[in-house]
Amino acid sequence: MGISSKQSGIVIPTLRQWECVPAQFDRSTCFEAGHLVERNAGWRQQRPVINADSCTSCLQCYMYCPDGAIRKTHAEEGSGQPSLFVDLDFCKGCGICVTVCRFGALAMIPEKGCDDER
Amino acid sequence: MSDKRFLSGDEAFAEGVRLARPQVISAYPITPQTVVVERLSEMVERGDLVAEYLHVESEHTALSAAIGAAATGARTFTATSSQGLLYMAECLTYAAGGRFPIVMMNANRATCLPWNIYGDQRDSLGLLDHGWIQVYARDAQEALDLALMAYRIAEDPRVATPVMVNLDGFALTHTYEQVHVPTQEAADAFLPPYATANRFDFEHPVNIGYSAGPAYNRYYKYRAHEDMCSALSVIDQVEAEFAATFGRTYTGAIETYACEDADFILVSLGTIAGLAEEVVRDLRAEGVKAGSVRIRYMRPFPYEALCEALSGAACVGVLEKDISFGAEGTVFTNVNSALQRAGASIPARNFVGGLGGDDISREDMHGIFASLQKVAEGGSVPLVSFLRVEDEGEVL
Amino acid sequence: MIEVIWHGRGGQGAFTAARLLAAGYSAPDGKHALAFPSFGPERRGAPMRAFTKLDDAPIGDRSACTRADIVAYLDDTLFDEGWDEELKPGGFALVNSVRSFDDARIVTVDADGVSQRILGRAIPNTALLAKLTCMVDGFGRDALAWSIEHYMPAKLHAKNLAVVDAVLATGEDGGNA
Amino acid sequence: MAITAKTITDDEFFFGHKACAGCGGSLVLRQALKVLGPHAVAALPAGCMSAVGFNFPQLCFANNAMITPFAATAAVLSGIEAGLRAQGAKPDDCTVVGFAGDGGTADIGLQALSGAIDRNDDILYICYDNEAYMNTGIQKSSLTPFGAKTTTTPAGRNAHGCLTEKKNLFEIVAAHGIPYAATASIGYLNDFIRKVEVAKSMKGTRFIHVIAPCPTGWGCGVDETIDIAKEVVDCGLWYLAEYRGPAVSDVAGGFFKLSRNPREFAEGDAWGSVEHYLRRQARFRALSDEEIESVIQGRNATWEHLRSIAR
Repeated sequence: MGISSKQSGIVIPTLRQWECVPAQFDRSTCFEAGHLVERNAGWRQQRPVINADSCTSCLQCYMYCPDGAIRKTHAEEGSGQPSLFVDLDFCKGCGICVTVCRFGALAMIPEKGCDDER
Repeated sequence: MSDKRFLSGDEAFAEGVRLARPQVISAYPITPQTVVVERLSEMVERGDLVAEYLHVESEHTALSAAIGAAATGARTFTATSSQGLLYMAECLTYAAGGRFPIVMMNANRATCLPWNIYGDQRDSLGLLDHGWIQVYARDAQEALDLALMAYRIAEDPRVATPVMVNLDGFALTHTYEQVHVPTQEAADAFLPPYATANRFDFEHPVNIGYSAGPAYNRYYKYRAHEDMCSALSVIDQVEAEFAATFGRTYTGAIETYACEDADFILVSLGTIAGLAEEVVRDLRAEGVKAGSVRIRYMRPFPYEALCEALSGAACVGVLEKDISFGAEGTVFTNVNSALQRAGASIPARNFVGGLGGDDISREDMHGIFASLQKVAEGGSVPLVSFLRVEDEGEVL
Repeated sequence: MIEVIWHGRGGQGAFTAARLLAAGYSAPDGKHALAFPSFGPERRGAPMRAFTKLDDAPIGDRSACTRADIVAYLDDTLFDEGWDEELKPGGFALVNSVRSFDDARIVTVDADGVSQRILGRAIPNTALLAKLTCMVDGFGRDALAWSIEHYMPAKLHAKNLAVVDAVLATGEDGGNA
Repeated sequence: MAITAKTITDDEFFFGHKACAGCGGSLVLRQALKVLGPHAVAALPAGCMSAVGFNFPQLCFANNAMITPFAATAAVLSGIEAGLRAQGAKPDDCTVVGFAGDGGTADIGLQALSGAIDRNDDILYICYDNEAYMNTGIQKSSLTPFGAKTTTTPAGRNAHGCLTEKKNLFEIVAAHGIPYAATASIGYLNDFIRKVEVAKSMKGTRFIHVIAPCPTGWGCGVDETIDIAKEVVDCGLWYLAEYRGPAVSDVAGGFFKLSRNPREFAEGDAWGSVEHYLRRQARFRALSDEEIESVIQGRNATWEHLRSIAR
């Protein structure tokens, strides 16, 4: 089941290996939902980084991201606050997260030169 | 197993739709289709037909709503005519491309301008390329039977293509005749409920009707073409089952009359074939070897069957209520293509008549056969002639 | 083939008459009929025509009749000069009229009078159909009664059958009612 | 219970799409679908969100979704709803929801929308308004505001962009007596989410008109989308409101309520003023001071009207 990530248990369109077999799709325009075959990482010239020390988990960046690319990690047992990370496969680097953060906990840095540049 | 009733073509078709148990009907009235939607509304009101009836505000919405309903796996019906068909034209491609087995009745009617509500076939013939199966009925009985068969053909997973059932405006839609109306039990035995994987699914959600770029688009079009071609054999199978259930036989994509040894064969569509056959009978009595072919299915086009029926003729005529301006009648183009495929060098002539509801008389029909004889004898007859159009300058 | 042309005004029931004749005639297996109006929008009061074709074989020609065995007029005011141009040789005109004509080809019925008396309104079609039972082989009183019972609203059956019988009671010789 | 940032589902139903960086419309879909949940069935006409949302084999909706003919968003929604109901296949928590742009709603799709409202079909229609035909490359729609430069309302010597006012779509929809209609802005996401929740809880036709800036068409930074969507509300050129029709409000003519009713608007070129809002966008660059003043006068007249009809 592609759209439900096994690890997190949440429903989300998910990258998968896909082979083009026309007979599997050519008789209708009806296909499995949430079927992703490409990342959007290549759109980015800069990327957001989260300073965990300043982050209050107010979730405004998570809420306002048009791409849903600010993701929550599941809170550890007993801790009420989720921590956040940037899904660099799908972040387009628009910077909205930085502008909506009232705590200065996000900043954009150039994509060039990042170790895991995609 | 059936009840004999005196019905118009529209009423007969509505009975057929009732027996097919569509779950969603969305339609907008237009002459001469209107009686169908009136009867269906009454059936729903009485509870004789359990369906959601959407009173939509246009033909565009009529077919769009049918597409939405079809995407949920519901059996759907709509009906239209003429300008209404043209108004929903863009939706035809959505329905066909989505492979939604919608059945639509079209009351064949002239297209504007001049404004005209009477019968001709320019509305549907102008839309042959939009991916729908197109079938033309000759009488009210066939119209009713096609309502049932159309769902079987459309919903066959090998076909999965919408079907447009065409009834000649007024000459069929508004003419009353005796019709055998099957029982619901027999209809249910012939037409099981619609089941498909091409639908929304709450367990395994789907995306339907997406876009597909150049790398993929061609596969969809290729498959649609292949499936439409193979629909010819599905039509035969469905008709065989229909005959076994109801005892009425249909003859596939074409219907022939006295063609076996015919020298002069007239090809036509819809109700006018009835008159052609009567004239063939008269001519045969006079010793003229005439024959008639009625094309039932314009899409898929019956190349092989036509070649077989026409291959022995000395001259072929195509009588149609259509003209593709600047070219020739579209049926004529298709028939010539069939002859060319067979490598047959049979002369053929196109007769354009019945436009805007104009009568095609017995005398007209005799004149057409006389022209075919003239061609066979080496005489000169224009490739395309308009019936009943006097020479330029003549005072009418 | 027997062809009938009906002349009436929108709302007078000419097409209903065309249908009732055709339905009754073709009810038995092996009999065929077509009934259709002059095509197009019907406007109340405007002159209109309807057609009935009856035969022992399926009828292929669906075009309007130009000459008929019987030309029926639901309205006397429509019966005018040139009426015989629509008649086949040996054909009859059937006219809803109280006039008398010095022409054996014209049959009259006071359909308005009969229907006014029995139905309370001048709806001449069943009275004319009653006369036709004397003129069309295979369309007798039983066939007409069957048609009325199957193709008219139930509340109209008894009174229309009364109209039929009132017309027939005046003589089955085709004479004027 | 009201959905908040803390309680909204982690599920993402519109993800991996190819919308421009900073696209306001995609946030509309993302958040609305999160509110509506996995059993929402979405229909989208030809337009930005269908073009970026499902381009086979990249299919970005995790829920059931389909494309519609451009003019037919509401028509297809009606069909889907009728089809599910006819088969007894509609889950209790299923919302049949459409997402169409300003052109797809206020122009070509208005007839079908009116028809659906007339029938009171049980559907939710969300218009994401980016004030022009963006998918085809920024052409004027009837929701393009006065003075906006588009490729079909160029700003030159004779005309400074769009010469017509933005069509009053909200009041046109409300005039049908629709059970629920609302305006919203992605700059006020909590308000939008609340309105989607309200709509979800109701039956019959529901309509939400949400302003969703398009950095590409408006000529602003990709990171300004949210700020500009706030400012359009704060400067009074867009208002947040709700309408409940006579059948649900027991008020003849329906019940109209402003969700925000600022006592005064910022003046001059301060943030939150009309001038600041307009001047920060390239599409309004050609406007003269006099034209901006006329926009302010128009804004004032609109608010006088709004305050007179609000309860």
